[in-house]
Amino acid sequence: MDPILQLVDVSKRYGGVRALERAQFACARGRIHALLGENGAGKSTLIKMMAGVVQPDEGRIVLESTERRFAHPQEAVSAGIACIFQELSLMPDLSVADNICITNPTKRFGLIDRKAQRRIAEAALARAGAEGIHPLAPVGSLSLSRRQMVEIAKALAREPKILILDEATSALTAADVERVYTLLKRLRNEGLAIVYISHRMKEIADLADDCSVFRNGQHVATFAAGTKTDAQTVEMMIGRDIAHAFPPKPPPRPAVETAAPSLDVRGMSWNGRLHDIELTARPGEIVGLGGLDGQGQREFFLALFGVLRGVGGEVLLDGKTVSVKSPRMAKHKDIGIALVPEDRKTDGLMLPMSVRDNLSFAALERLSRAGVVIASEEDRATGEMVRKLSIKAPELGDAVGTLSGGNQQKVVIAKWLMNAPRIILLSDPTRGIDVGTKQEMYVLLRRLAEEGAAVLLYSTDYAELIGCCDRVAVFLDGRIVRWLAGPGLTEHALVASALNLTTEALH
Amino acid sequence: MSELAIRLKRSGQLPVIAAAACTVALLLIGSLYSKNFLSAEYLLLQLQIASFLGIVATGAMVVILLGGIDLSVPWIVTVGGVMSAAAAGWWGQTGELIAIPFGIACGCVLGAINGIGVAYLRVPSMIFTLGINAVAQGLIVVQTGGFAPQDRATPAMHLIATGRSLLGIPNALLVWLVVGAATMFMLHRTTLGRAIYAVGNRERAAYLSGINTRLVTLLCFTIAGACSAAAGVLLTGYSTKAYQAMGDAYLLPAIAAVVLGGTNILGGRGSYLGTVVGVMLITLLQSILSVMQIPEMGRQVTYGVVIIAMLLVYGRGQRHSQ
Amino acid sequence: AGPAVVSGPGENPGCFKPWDASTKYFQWPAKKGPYRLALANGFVGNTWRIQMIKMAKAYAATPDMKDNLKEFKIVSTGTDVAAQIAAIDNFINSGYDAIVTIAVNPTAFAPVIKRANAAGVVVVPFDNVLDSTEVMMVNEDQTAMGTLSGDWLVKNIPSKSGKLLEVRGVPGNSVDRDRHLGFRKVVEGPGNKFEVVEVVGNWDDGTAQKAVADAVAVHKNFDGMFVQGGSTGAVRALIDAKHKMIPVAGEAENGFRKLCAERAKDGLVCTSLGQSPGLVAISMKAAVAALQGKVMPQLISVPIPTATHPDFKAGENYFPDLTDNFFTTNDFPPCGVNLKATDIMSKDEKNN
Amino acid sequence: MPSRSDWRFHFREHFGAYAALAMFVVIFALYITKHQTGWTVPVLTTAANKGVLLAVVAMAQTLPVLTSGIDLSVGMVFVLANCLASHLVVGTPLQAAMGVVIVLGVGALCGFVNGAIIVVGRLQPIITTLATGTIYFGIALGLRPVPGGDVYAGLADALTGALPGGVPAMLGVLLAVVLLVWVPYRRSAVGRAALAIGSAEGAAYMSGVNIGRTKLVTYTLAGFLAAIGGLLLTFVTYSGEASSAIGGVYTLNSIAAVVIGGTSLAGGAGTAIGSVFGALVLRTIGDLLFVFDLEPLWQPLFQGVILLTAVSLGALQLLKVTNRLDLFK
Ligand SMILES: Nc1ncnc2c1ncn2[C@@H]1O[C@H](COP(=O)(O)OP(=O)(O)OP(=O)(O)O)[C@@H](O)[C@H]1O
Ligand SMILES: Nc1ncnc2c1ncn2[C@@H]1O[C@H](COP(=O)(O)OP(=O)(O)OP(=O)(O)O)[C@@H](O)[C@H]1O
Ligand SMILES: [Mg+2]
Ligand SMILES: [Mg+2]
Repeated sequence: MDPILQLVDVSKRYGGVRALERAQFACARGRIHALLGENGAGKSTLIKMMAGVVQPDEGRIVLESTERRFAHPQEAVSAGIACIFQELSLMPDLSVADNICITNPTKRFGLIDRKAQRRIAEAALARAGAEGIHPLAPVGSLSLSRRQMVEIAKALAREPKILILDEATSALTAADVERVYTLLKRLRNEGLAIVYISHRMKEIADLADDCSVFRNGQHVATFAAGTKTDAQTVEMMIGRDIAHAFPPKPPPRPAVETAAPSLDVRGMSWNGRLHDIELTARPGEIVGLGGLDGQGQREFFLALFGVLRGVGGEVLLDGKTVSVKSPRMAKHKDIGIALVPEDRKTDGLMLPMSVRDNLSFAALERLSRAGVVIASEEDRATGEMVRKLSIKAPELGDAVGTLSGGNQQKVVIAKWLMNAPRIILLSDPTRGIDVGTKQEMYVLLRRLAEEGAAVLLYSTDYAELIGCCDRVAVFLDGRIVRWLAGPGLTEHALVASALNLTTEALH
Repeated sequence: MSELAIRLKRSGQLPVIAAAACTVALLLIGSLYSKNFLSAEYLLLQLQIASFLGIVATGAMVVILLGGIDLSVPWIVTVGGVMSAAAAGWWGQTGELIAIPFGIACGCVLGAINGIGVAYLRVPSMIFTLGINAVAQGLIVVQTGGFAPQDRATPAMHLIATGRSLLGIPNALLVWLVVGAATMFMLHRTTLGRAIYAVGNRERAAYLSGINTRLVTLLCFTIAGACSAAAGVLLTGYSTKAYQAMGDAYLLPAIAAVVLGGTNILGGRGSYLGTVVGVMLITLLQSILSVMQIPEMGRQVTYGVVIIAMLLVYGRGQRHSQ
Repeated sequence: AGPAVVSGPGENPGCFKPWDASTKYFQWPAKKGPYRLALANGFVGNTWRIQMIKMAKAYAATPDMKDNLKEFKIVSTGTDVAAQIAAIDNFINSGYDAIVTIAVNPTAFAPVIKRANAAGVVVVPFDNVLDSTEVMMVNEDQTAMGTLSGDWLVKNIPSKSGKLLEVRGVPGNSVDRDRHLGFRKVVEGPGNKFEVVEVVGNWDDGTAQKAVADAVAVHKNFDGMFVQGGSTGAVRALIDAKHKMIPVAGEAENGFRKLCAERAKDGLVCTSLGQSPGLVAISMKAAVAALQGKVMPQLISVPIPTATHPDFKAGENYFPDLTDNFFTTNDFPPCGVNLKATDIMSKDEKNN
Repeated sequence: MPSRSDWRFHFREHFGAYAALAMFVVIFALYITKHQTGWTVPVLTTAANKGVLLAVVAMAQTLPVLTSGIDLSVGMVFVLANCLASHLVVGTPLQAAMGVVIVLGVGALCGFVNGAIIVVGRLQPIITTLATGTIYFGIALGLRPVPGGDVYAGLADALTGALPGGVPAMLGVLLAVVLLVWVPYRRSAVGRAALAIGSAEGAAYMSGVNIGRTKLVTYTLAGFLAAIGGLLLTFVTYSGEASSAIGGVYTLNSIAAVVIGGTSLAGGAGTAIGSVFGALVLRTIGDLLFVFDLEPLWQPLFQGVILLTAVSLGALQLLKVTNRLDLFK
């Protein structure tokens, strides 16, 4: 089995940061090769090299036994390498067809041949199993999950020999994940070499033929899938052993059951997207929001947080009706709601600003007098948060954009904890976060609950809902279709209710 | 050497140092033409004149930090000048007392309308402020044409703009110092300052952090209006009279000064110190080119070339592969 | 069509004075009044223009004019030359009888004049006049203004040597060029050994003031100054810099004349001459005369209203109570244009 | 065979342009009905001569804006081309034709320099073009220290007159520019790449779009179009003038036209056709002064208020927003 693509002793530095250090990688036709490693291990950097987005400082890239240099993504594409990047590479204002054909435009008389382009786009969408997407729809109007399908179609339209997916399934709905699985397996059988990055161990187990583990920019090991246990793999990745993925749930306490709900939502509806939602959360509870992606969970959070206009129904906090009109009101100490948005890069953080500024930003009212920030107070409070959440940042004055994804995520959460919220809404907070960090996050959530907050957790990861939440509300089409709790909270039940299968169908 | 360059770049002070170096170089070149370019008198005069631009640039910077741009500077400057002088004419003794605050207040109002248009109507600032500029011009034409207000500066305005009280330091410079210090404090020490940078970086994230971003935007444009009008008041004092189009010469130099000072034209990043140095550089450049009698053509070309050359030194964006 | 070229003398030569001996004369076919007259102005954002527009309105309301006018319309199009051309075309298309105008760009009007002539419309440019002998125009002699200023300065600097400061107008403008050339011709003439330092004042008080302040700070001493516009600011700069008072040849702004009168005792001697907004009235009058079929000079020279030290008289050639930005000369008795300064720029709302 | 939903997407994409067209039709109808002579060839020709100049410059401005850039030098390139044309587009027909080619070439060169500084120097377009604009103006001033010059009259008369049938020739020129420059650009890979850059530059790079080349072509074409505008100005005025005021007015109005034409300054979506109508709207607003009897000193205020209203009309769409995050796009 000869490798089709080989990276030999490649290194890459960003300023003083060592992203990759004499790393090795090779993949072969007809196999799915998983790349594993914690956040910042260098996986994305490695594939960016393959895709011509970054150039190695040293080392060689060998494609089909010839040494190559890709100075520009275009060159990699023409060499048959198609890549789906972690940060999607779609143009939201352009149509789906334009996006799919942007790299290799079909031309007639020097101009774009729209008919041919549309044919290609439709074919690619069909191949990716996303026939439902209209080729003229602007990508920006699609849901995240649909967009990722477009991204996959876009890669397929280039007829690649090597297909690289960097956390390409992180935002897919369960149904789409299934389609992608089928697709990838078919492509493998057609002889493509596939490189696959995911932080979900289950996906790796389902798909991969080979695995390569990276740590701190270095290649640790490559082995055939199934030859190592999960525990062994994780240990290779993070250099330590994770005994329990999830912290233990407290036994159902009668006190908690009877405690007045701190949050009580009655008949919430909005704009035809949310219908008659009834939900309560008590202090000390972690309530999960399940269901397929895009069933109104985000809108529900936004409605609670005062972002949406024209929300119907009633919200009670500690028994009192409140009407939250803006995030500013939501964070006010009489209300005390915090929202950790799902897209930390655009919604959660000001990337070029310092870690300190980001941390204290939501709580500045508490750290200032008459509008003047009290520097000592700010230093104390941010320092405390950094310690409490063990945020790894070299300097608090550094731009938060230079932190790894996991640490950025912690900053988003920490910035809200500084406000001592009573109700914490988390929208898919562990997306793209490695197992080690995830576990820290779960412990943190549980601790927050124990300290008296009501936590609402929306997640696309069933294991997380099951492992973390006391109760789960399953959303479908803007409604809560089922509550699951205790022993009834199983993956099977989650999937079934997410697809609204009847109870009979479960058996 | 390169170690030093990297440290400079990281500290964010490179623009300040480069612009300062360029300023000194300009003075040295000027001194080849006439020794008097290095005289205290000339330099103090430049500082006095720079104060007018400096105050306009302060407002421009606040708006640019926010990710906007204020093109209504020319006629808000005029409004500030004309209305402050007019107040003195309308209300006699009382008018003289409130002339300055009244002129600035008029600028605030127009600035606030800018803010409403940008923040609440969400019209791009480049366009809305252009419209306000046209409206301000229309108002002034109606006002001077129809009501012939007084346009003489009050003695207080004259004193502030041209007097030299403390150790021969021009009063105008003192005014700029105060405005500058207040701005620096506002930007770096207050919640409003934080919010300005945050909105400039990513308004969406700032909003979701519970900031009333529209109010912040409104405030910034109001501050900018106030700065422009205050500069108009000073200019009125300097010329001892207010007149139409007195602000025309301030829009582009103010933007250039802010950008030369290292503020990102797209918002979110920049230090006030940079703006100060940028203002000095622009003022000196204009003055030296003028006194050296470079023909207009040469002055325009030099002006453009210096801006581009300076920015190539430190204002370059990142490569795509970064 | 267009006017017939005839021989002089023309109508009312006291008012419509031909530019020089070679000026030709025009005659349009007489039309019966009253007429539809339009003023196509460009920019409005300065006091001169506002004063001009108010004068035009006031003059149109005088008994003299009122009976001759069926309609008088004023449109200001801003600094865009194409917009102004379109405005004039529009007036032509709508059948106006005569159009007076200040050209944004004086060289740009050849095609419009062609269309006006074809339609039998009288177009009268004034102030910023065209480089053309095919159209009737009204102006003061810009080159002569430069020459007069130069002559006066030379006369007032006995040594005929030293440093002169010349504050120029808006670069790229023909008025700036003409005044500059007229001035230089004199001061660089034989017998004079002046060093001329030139700065750009843009006809703007603030810009001129800054430029002069800079020039004084660097050159220290000047022996005379010629300012095209923004003279008030230029003199302010001298005063602020505590420069010794010198002969200054400046424009006709009220503020400048106030300073001249006030500081004469300190040695500030001035001559003040300039372009009057009252030109508009003469142009309107000329347009009406032309429509009536009178013989008109092609280029009408309006005398340059001058006031020179020691003849500054309050209430006569300057007005302490009026704004500094006011342009002092408005009345032209030989033409029967007798609008009083105080009437035009007073606070009286009837005027607006 | 386009289905109904295809039309829906098409309409959504070009909504801004249609809105500008509607606004233009309304204002122009108002103008014509109030006009003393109304819908006649001279009136239309006058309007076209004035409107097309700005329309072409607005098209020039649209291209960089689509890439989420901006070109503050369009007005100055316009003036430079005007000054150059007043020197070169004279003499025999052949010489004049050569002159036209050179003028357009210089315009394209100015645009290319802008693009090169932006791409190679990695500077922000807004400040780059602000600076190069003053340089181009300086050169224009060198070419025409005072207004003057001439132009080949045959061509000028033909282009500023009316075609047989009464259609203003300038509209023909505009149509030609749209068909020969804009349409091919928009349909080419480069044009789409420009939109991709405006939509998400990083994503476009990752998708293998050649960013540098696209921007170079775009800015060059912007310079080229601005030079066409300057050339047309020369045909309207028969002369050249280096006026910074005119440069400034055209630059700012071109941006306003782009916005009224429905192109977002954030880039990524929009069309030059919308900008053309935006420009015509702006010009007709100016013409309203002519048909309404306004106090002369109130005219600037009137124009300012109408401009402000026109650019604020887009705010009506905000009423539909139910998710406040949509405000922050
Ligand atoms: N643009 C950049 N600038 C500076 N350093 C970078 C940049 N991108 C990556 N790095 C560095 O490269 C290292 C590897 O990053 P990379 O993105 O490859 O990690 P990863 O393995 O993909 O992590 P994740 O699982 O979170 O995606 C990081 O530790 C970081 O220090
Ligand atoms: N501009 C930068 N300068 C310096 N270091 C950076 C920069 N950008 C990223 N890094 C480094 O890259 C590492 C990971 O960055 P990266 O952006 O790949 O995050 P990530 O872990 O991949 O998160 P995610 O999976 O959510 O994308 C961090 O350790 C950080 O130090
Ligand atoms: Mg990664
Ligand atoms: Mg990464």
